[in-house]
Amino acid sequence: MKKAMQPDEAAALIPDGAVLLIGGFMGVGSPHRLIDALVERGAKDLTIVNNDTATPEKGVGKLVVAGAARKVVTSHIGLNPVTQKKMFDGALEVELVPQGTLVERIRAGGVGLGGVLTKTGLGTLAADGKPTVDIDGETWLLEKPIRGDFALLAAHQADYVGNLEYSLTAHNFNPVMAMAAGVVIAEPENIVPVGVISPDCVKTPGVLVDHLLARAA
Amino acid sequence: MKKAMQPDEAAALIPDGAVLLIGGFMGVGSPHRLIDALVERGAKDLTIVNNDTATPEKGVGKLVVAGAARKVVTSHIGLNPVTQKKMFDGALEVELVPQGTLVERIRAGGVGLGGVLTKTGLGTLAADGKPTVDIDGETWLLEKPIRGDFALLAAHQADYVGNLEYSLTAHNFNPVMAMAAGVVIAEPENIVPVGVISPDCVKTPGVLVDHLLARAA
Amino acid sequence: MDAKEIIARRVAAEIEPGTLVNLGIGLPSMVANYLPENAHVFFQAENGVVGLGARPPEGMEDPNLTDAGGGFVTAVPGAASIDSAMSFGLIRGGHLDMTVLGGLQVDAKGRLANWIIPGKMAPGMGGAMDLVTGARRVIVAMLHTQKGSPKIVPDCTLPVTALRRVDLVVTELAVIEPTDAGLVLRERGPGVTVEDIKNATAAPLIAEHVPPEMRHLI
Amino acid sequence: MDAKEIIARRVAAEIEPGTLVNLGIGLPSMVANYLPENAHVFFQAENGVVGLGARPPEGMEDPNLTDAGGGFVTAVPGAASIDSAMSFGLIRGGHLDMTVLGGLQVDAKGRLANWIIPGKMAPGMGGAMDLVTGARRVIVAMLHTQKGSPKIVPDCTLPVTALRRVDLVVTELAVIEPTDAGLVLRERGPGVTVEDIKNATAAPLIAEHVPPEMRHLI
Repeated sequence: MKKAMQPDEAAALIPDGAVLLIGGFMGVGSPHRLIDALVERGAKDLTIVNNDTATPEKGVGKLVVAGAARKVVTSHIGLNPVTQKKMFDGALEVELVPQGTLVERIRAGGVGLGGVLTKTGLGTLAADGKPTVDIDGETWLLEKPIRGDFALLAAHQADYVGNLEYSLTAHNFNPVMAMAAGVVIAEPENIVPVGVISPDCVKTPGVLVDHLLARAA
Repeated sequence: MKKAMQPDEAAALIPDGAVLLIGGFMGVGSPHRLIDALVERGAKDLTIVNNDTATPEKGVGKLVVAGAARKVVTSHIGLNPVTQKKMFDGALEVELVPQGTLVERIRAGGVGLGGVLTKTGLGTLAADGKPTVDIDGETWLLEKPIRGDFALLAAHQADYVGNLEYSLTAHNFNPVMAMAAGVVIAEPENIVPVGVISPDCVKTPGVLVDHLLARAA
Repeated sequence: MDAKEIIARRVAAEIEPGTLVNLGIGLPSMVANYLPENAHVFFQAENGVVGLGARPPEGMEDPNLTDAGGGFVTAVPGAASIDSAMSFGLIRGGHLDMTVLGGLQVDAKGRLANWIIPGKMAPGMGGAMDLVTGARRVIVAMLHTQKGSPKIVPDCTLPVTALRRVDLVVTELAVIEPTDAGLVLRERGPGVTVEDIKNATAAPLIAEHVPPEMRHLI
Repeated sequence: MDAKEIIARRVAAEIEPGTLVNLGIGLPSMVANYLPENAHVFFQAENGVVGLGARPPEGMEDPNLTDAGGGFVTAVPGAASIDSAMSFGLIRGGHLDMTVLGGLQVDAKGRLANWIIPGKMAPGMGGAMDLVTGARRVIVAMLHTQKGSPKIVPDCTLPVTALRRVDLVVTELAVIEPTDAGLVLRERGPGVTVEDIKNATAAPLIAEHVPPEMRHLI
């Protein structure tokens, strides 16, 4: 059983310089209260792994605007001009990764695989400097696993064991990131007593989750 | 929308010599009526990919006993003495694969990855003749993708789009096999009208499923 | 009919019943508006749903149900929620029958560039590299020119999205099929001559006879 | 107390509250019987559940809820269904705190053999290779000898399950910890002397002083 904590308590666990996996796609399925608490505590030098940097006013975009990030590993920054400006100014390191490769790299990190062998990116800038592997006469790009010090997840519903359910397009990277970090913090919209969620509805087993955020007041 | 078919109609689609991915773990979560129909039609020379060959009286074990299989690719044959006897007699080819590697090889086949890089099996008989890949000074075993001509799945509940739900330990290999075959045939315990299953409960999207078996009479 | 509507209507005619289709954001997403009723098509939004539906009525939006552009959508009966691993498993694994994407350039080899203008604009590839690499059929839906400059060029000067040759390019002026022999002009836009098309295209076009006007634009 | 009960009770004392544990079929599965109430341990059955519970009352079995041996089980409150990809993701990814497995042989390097006797018996490795490779802690629970022959040997003569050194070997005679220096005798079974243990063991044992009798066998 886990005791639910407040956003500022959770943000205090996360040191400057940490590598964070943060769920969400254009801010949908992102842990907004955790992000606000990180901005509030003035976090610095974070490396943020996320599908996209959303917009300046939303989701991970807020951390970029606040200057909390040293580096982002992401597939898309097109709707956040602040990310692009900081990148062109040299104030922020941006590693652009194809979306399907990004989620598989995180999965590989979480499930103990040595890398991802994909066709995606072969012959493009995304393959620059990366090794390839020939298998039975076919060439595959070898992409390396990604793990975080922390995973910050949004969930639809949790129980106090930490089991998580997700809703509709708010799943996105959350279930995969739950497997790939040293410490996993989940921000559910709702928390129910243990035993209320059917085992078949659980998408992230509670054994993967270290901390739960209390419901919004 | 798919019209549900009878087991003998489904078995008639599957030619001798086909490579079949068959869900189930010790017969739990196996498509029992499809298996019976294949035995009944006297299928031959099948290659069967499955977690285990269950027992002689159950699940995939029945196909082994009936002599329908030329080869099995599996992680465990310990509870089916017929499989072991046929293997030692040279009547059945058995490729033993570590369970976690087996499921990842099938997943790789289903999601378009070139192989699986795992530590499992390194330095054991399971690595014999297989290539390794060195990544940043660490050695990983390279295991190749597996795909089937057909996947035969058991599901808890389906709708007529082919969306599938699974129950408890009857999930096992079914959701992964659903992605890795040319033709996917699902045997659900129950079928409900389209729209009745919540999108969040679907574990296998119906677009992956080609044929549904009608409910047992 | 404006240029974008011509493109969207023509691409809609390429979509087969019973298929799984991914529409890129912007112009490609307009294609869904021109499908017949009962087209029995499932649209995938790569952010997490198979069975994307229309925009919901005002006030009935769900913040947890959006398309890949972040706009509110609905789910059709029989829809399925998918996480990003499943979503790109469908794309990379060959389960996606078709993707329709916008383009900055397409070249004589049929290669697409649509994710970066180095030093100027770097939106990132998002899912585009996986889509072009993995979808069974890739259709590029774009305006024929950008501020008068041809977007169909001998060789992409912008970084390509994938080495894979796309299957069809649909613009307001032409339907072009990249082949081993080069770019083949299959159809002309409404009221457009072959000469008009060649003048607006920087890459060589193969047009052995005068191709018909676009089909299915009613 | 018979030999297997001694082993199961001693292994139970190794299990920490709040952890995720996988018990192999046979003798290892007996360990669950000797945990204190409120041990707050989640058992994984690799066939598909986190939060394995006891055998259900007669007539209340669910054919879709079994352990890895195929026996009917229940699910504890807070349990989660997992497919095989997630199950072995947990195992290989380092999320499993402990596995308890049976053994045919353990050698002086702490390597385990438990999946095949070539030419005679080939059950297959099932999940054992993943479990020994991936679990944070690997405990071998086995009888000290097989028909009088030592199972703890200088070098495995049977094919090994993994190169990884197991963390602890618990038999009815001894608790042995494989280390860089070799096999260290940590505890003696009830009423057993160091001499008894050495006589039943083919590999060298390090026992600098007389180790205590097993703890926690109440």
